[in-house]
Amino acid sequence: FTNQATQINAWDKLLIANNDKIVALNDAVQKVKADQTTLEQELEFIATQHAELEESIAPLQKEFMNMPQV
Amino acid sequence: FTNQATQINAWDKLLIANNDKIVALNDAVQKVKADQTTLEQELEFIATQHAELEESIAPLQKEFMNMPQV
Amino acid sequence: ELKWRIKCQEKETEAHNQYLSKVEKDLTELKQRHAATTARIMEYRRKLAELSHRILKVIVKQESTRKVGMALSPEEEV
Repeated sequence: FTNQATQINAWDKLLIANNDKIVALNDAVQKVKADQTTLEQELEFIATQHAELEESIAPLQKEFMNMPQV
Repeated sequence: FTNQATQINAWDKLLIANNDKIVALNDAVQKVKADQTTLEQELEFIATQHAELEESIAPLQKEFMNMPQV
Repeated sequence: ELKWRIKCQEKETEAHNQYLSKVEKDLTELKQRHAATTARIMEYRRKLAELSHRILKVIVKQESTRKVGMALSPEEEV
């Protein structure tokens, strides 16, 4: 009987330890998810910037490339 | 009684398996974190390049604005 | 009493197991998002290289035509 009680106490300890680790894991996963979302938003911003760059380059290219060569 | 022992044994295995899984998932999360850091650096590199490109476009745009319109 | 504790422990373990499966799924999804992000970054780097190349051509052209239409400088007149 004592043996069984000892066993149950050991399981309890392991469960509590696992529980703590799972809480930490959960925090880490939430953080990683949030960071990934930030990365994706930054990518969206880059896409907008690219479109703007392209828009400002196109007329310059058109104008300067048509200039008479020396 | 044997039946109960078998059940407890199975559950004990699950408990141990969970513990292993937590360790493995923790490693996986760390890996994702490291990968995110790499991506973050990539994005910074792109941002620097953007700034440089913008700087080289600025004088051209100025000149373009001052050009006599045909 | 012991039986009751074992029951609780079993339930707790089962809950852990379910949560861990959810984390596994989350991680799979994160890896997919990560792969997509990597692909987009590669695309943007290519795009930037292309834009840089285009603007460089404009700069070269502009430099070579800078003096067109300007009065000759004294040095050039001599």
